[in-house]
Amino acid sequence: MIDRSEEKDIVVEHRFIPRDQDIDDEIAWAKINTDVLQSMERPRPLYWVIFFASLLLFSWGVYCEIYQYQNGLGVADLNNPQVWGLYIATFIFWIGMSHSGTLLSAILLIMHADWRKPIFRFAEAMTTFSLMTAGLFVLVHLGRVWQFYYVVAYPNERWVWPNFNSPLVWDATAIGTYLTSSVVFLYFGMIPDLAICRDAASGFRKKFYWLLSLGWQGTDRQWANFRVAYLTIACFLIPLAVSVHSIVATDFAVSQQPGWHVTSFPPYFVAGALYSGCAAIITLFIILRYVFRFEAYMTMPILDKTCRLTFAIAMVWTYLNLIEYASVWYGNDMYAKQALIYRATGSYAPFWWAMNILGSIVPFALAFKSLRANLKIMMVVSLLLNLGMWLERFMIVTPTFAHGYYPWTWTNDWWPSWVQWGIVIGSFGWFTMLFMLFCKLFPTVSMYEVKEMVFHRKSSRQAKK
Amino acid sequence: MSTTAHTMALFNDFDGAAIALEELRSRKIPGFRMEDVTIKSPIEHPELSEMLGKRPVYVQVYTLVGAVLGALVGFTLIASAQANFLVQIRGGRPLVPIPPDMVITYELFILCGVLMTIVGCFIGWKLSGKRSPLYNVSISVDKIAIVVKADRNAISEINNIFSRNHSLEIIGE
Amino acid sequence: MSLSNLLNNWAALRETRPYEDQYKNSDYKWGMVVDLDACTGCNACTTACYAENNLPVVGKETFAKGQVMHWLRIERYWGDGEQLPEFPEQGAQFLPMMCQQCEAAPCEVVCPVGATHHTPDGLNSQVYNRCIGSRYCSANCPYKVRYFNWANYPEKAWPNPLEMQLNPDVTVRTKGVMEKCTFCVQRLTEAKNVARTQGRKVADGEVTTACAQACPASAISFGNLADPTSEVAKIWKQQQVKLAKDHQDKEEGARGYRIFEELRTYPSVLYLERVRDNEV
Amino acid sequence: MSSYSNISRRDFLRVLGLSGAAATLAGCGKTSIESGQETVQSFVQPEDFVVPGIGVYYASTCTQCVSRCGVMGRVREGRLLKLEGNPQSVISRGKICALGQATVQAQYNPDRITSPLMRQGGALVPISWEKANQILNDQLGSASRLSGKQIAFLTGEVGGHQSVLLNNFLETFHSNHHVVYDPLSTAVGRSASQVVYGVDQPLLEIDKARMILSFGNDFLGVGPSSVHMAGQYARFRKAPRGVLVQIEPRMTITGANADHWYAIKPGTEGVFALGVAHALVQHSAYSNGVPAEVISALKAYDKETVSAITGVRAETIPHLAGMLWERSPSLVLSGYGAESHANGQQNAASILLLNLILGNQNKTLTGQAKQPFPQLLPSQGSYKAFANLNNEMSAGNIKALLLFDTNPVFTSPGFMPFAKNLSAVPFKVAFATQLNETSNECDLVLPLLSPLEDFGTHVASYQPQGIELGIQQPLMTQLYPQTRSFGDIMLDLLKLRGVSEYKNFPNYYAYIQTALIKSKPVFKSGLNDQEFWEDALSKGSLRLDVGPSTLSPKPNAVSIAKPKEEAADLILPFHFVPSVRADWRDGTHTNLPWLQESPDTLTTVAWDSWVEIHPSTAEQMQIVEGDVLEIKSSAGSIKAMAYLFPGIHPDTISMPLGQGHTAYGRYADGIGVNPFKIIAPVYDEKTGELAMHATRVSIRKTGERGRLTKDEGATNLQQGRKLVAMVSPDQVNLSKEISHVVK
Repeated sequence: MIDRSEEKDIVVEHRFIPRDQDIDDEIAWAKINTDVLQSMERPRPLYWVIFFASLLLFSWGVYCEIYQYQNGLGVADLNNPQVWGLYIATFIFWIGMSHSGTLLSAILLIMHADWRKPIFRFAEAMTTFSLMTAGLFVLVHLGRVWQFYYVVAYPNERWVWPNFNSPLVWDATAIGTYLTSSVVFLYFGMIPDLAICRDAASGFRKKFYWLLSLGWQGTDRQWANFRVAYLTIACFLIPLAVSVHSIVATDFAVSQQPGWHVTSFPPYFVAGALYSGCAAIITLFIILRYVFRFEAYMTMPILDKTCRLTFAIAMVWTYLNLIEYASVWYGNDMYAKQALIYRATGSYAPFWWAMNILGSIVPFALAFKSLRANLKIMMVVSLLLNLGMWLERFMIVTPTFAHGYYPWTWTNDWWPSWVQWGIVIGSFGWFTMLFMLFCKLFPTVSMYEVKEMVFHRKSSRQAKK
Repeated sequence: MSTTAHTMALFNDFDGAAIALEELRSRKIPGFRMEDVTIKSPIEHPELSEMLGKRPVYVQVYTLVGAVLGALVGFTLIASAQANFLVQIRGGRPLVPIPPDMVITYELFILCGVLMTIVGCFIGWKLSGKRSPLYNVSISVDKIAIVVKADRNAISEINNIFSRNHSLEIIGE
Repeated sequence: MSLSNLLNNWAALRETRPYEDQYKNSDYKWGMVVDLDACTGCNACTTACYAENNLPVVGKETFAKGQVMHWLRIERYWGDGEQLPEFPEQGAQFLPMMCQQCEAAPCEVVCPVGATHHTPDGLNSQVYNRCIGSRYCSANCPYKVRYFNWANYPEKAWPNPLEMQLNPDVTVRTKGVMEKCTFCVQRLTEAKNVARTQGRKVADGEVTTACAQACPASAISFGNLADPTSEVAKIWKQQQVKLAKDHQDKEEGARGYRIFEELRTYPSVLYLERVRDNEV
Repeated sequence: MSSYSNISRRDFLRVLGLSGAAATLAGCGKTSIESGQETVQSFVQPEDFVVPGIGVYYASTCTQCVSRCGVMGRVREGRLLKLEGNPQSVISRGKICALGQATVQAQYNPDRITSPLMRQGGALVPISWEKANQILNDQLGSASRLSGKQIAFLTGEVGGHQSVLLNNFLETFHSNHHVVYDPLSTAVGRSASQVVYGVDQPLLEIDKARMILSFGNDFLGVGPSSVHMAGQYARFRKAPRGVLVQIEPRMTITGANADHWYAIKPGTEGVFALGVAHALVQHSAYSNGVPAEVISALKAYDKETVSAITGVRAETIPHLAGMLWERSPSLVLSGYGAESHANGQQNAASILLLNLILGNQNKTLTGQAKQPFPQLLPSQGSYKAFANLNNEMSAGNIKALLLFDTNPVFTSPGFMPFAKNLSAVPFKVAFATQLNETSNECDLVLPLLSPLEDFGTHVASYQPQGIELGIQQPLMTQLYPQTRSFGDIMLDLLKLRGVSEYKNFPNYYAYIQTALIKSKPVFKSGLNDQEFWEDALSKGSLRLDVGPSTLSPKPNAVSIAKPKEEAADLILPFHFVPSVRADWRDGTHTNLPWLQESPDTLTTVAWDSWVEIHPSTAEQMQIVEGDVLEIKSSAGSIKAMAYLFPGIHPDTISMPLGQGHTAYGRYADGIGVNPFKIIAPVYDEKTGELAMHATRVSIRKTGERGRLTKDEGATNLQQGRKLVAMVSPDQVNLSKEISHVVK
């Protein structure tokens, strides 16, 4: 859909940048604007391939959901005791995915690690959209989805309220809060850039950006308030993110099921969340870098840092994972122990071993500089890591149900139906679709922050001289 | 017609703007007050804004109020809702259980905190207030602007100062 | 006014259950005794349950998927260990398993909408209209005795004129809600109403569940634990099992026990151990 | 029993089916049809005593099996909702089995026939009753020339006034050709107990026994009165607790409840019994009273020989003998399993001999009360009579065949060409509530009321306590106007035959009402006729409290042959033991959804047929659950999925009877396979009955594998949980316990 003539006037200049340098600080502010704005105008053809592919997957998911809605959850081949299947597993997966954005953005912001600046915007977008996807699964898994609003504490004449004891209600609150806050955070941090878009755009898009940029003129008062507010929200987001996934963890840790009733679940979940999130960031980093020609901003040194961060988190997760096994093993609770042994040796053992290998062994690839420098390898590795993380969630849900307290309902050969797979695949389509739309509509690289980055680095370099 | 007028000068970099500001402050021009100076810049530059004197930010206050209220109101609402729900024992737990309510209270604490922060910031921006017409798209690219509000008769002198400090462009009303 | 209510009844709102003599002053606390020594595994109780509670017949395919709806199932075990004996020389071990109506029910805590909760007469009730089908209760039930409507069963289960058999006192459940054994609550309610109109309490043996009524070996007995003179109350007492205890200190010779007592669910169903002569 | 010789048709009392104690009656009572029909509600104008929203209970009698339990139906707004046991019946004692409860689904079955059907061009088409009656008149009316053996009535074990009318109808053709076919007939057992005790079916006082030694007797499952016996069993288990030992090749429900269960080679039960007898008569306490020749004959049955033949450990024999010694009175039972072999009667007799040696007669084993209504007793089925009929048919001697309450095309063994012979019969009438494999082949199908819409009288062949004459009354108005009572149709047929005595009876209801009121003196009732009748209706039964009669056994009637080991069969290495599910029986009830959906309690399989095979055998043959096996006998072969079942002798495989229907409605068709079709032609030497458990088969893995529809999960063990705890009697104090068993 893009013809060659247009291709020509996009030039990605290749000049020498010291390897240790996150970004070329000689880059002109004007160029930053043009590069980023152009990315919204004309991405590479691959963009459209990805977009329509994801649209296709999404529509397949929608079909499956409609089918399930009509015929009841039976078509998902769920049963007693396999009541949740892939839905809840994938729900946790997406919730986990959503944590990295906050991590990169908020924590690194507070730590003044400015290499975050070129990449935090899409990370935050990822947070928002994966949360939306996770929300879908809450609905999809309901038997009477048309009655979902019963979970909301809305005033009603009969004084009927949700059951605030239920972790699911905690979930609803936490996810609601997290979604709101991260949307606010994403949008708020984007206002100065929206002003840039406004100034550059014309026609109805100008109106659109004019509305969103809330009359931003970059005055000193605006900047001052902006800085404080942004920092404050960041401070809120960190504990919030932690709370969200520990609450999701309580869905399981609070229940009676052997294999779920584990004290170390909340930290374990949080670590897993950050882990899968970072892996996803690497994936998207590589994709965006190519699709939007961001070689000058999403540079290898930044990728390198991200990978190192991921490796660190992977090790934390591995540790907590082992701790969980150990505590179950030495806890000497017969039921939990049986469940653990079943996971390692039972009919789902292959997935269990795959999960451990992908989650704890494969990340060592991130420990080698040479490998970190290779985009293709990093792409594969990051995808593998996320596969591992998805398997982790699968292991948490399915084998536990298969081997609970009650032997009569033990099941060895349970397997989800095509409907479940369809909806899971559809969710990936939905996520990618939203994300790609976002990239087209909004600046994926934060222009003003990159300007700051360049500015400060340059001045500090001159100061050194 | 009003006695005051606005003028805006564009500068290439912060240093130029800084010198100009310095001169504005040193030269005691009648009908001109430093408080009326506004800087418009593509990125934030704290040092520069300091030259304009203290301009306090009240966002944190809103945050504090929001967070505290969120927590208190949150807990009260939940607890009284539970107390009012047709008395239903669940799993032998108390009708008003503390730990679960704490979880939700915590979330509301954060939610209201965040929202009030935004509100505070918007108020700080005097949102929906009139924006000054003196603006140039190049500000969002790489130029720094100094906007001054002063008596009409002071304007010409101020403009001189700007031009002397080789500002790229001076825009009046 | 909510706030005042909260403050005035704080103590009551903080009460934790179960506790000793919890039902001392209440009229009813329904309980059950299943004598596994008498149970012959004849399926009469399960069929009675189907007839009384409008349980749908799901058919072969759905049954194969594990989506069968028997509120009361007869389990058959060949041994208590992890090894199958060459011959089951002491016969099979049958276990009629239905909702245990736990006093501290794991299912009640986790339901997001409060569709399942505890009634004053000690039943674990399920409000179909309120249920949104999150199935968390089933996930958290150690006995796995909650059954979910995986499809719109009524559509196929009762082709005309079979639907004429449906018990008008019991709802026919729709797609997407959770259901389970109710101790035949419709019978209990009717009996209580009759008794109330006559200004008395329900007498022992006046009302019983469908399974208990059918059981040819009278292995199941049902009654009011709050009434110390009732048969079940006597059996519980004689078997030295206390409702509010998670560990029973009983002397030699009593064979009453509750399943998964250590999980502190405090079930209302008392099982009597199966007696088998080893010296044979 | 079906013979009905030298009846003088002018004997009015006989017409009413009253004889014996009731034979000396006179006078005539007025009949009030209305009064009887008040027990039926209509939707339109509920009777005064019908309170909408309140369930009303009416007593009746269950007709699902031969037990004839008293039941109550819960009726609301004219709809029958549920059946419960009738506490006023000593047979059911207020209890009811799964099969009984499922009668409701026979009543509301969507596959019931709602009008007469006639064969036209191969297919059955609905016709009016006028047409049907005309056909009947043409074929069986007074003009009909049929006589004697040319007409035959093939039924199940019908009893009460139905059989009276039926036989009186045949009588009008000078025929007594009423053939009763019960594929699971207990004829062998009856004959054996005739030999030993001189009675068909002695009374079992299970609760009085301190030890029961049962050779494949499934009294908790398909016993003569299983609901009653389950109650007795419960009392038997209370202090002083009795011990149940079950010896059988394939575990029955009863075996599953035994204190000890022994797997034995099929057909060698008698040998084992004689082994025990041999061990017992060593002691003088038991030897006296036993004829010398018996004792000498027993000598051959030393425990080693017996163990070699039966495959049960030798030391078991003295051990059991010792226990029987200690725990007196005991009760030794022979069961269907032991009796269904070439040496069936021999087996049964040898087993019953143990009772004589142990002196159990008139303690735990007594005779039934004297029966004042012998004519109302259900006529007992026998395979031999059925086989003779089949021969007559193939010889073309049968011109008209009437079928009621039986499905021979489905239940006849595969080697017997019954279906073919049936199609050759010129006129075939089926009385049925629902089409089945047999009625499908008939020329005329007459739609019957369901048992819950009909009147009837029943005298169970097994009377656990005194005499109970069960009264069956409609529990609701008939669903389909075109359906009719079997009794009514028989009356019409008798009128067609121009039998004058029946003119006074407008319908079957009036007939049995008169008959029962006439029998009033037998029950020594002080009520007037009307009260007596309504009292009977409301109670659901007429009771006569007479004690059991004493048994006078004849020990020397038992002939004891030399023990011989049967040769191994290399081509057909396995014994084939078809199992009978208490709620399916011979397959008459597999059309009821509840019974299909309720898993078999021993295997937990539902909606299917399966092959039970011992895990060790399966291991040798590398068979796993779900493997489709081909079971091949000399008579045919069938395919079904394997289920590894520890409760079976390793040389034996078993399949449930009742599945494999092809024309029995939506719930039965296409489910499983029909093992009747591979039963080999082996007969009991003494009685000539078909030996159902004597078939030898081979197994072949077809290579296909499926997934059994079953309730149990990945394990059938408790995995260390305390679910069903087992204790030995010395660990518990039963005497202190509060027992709540209904007495």
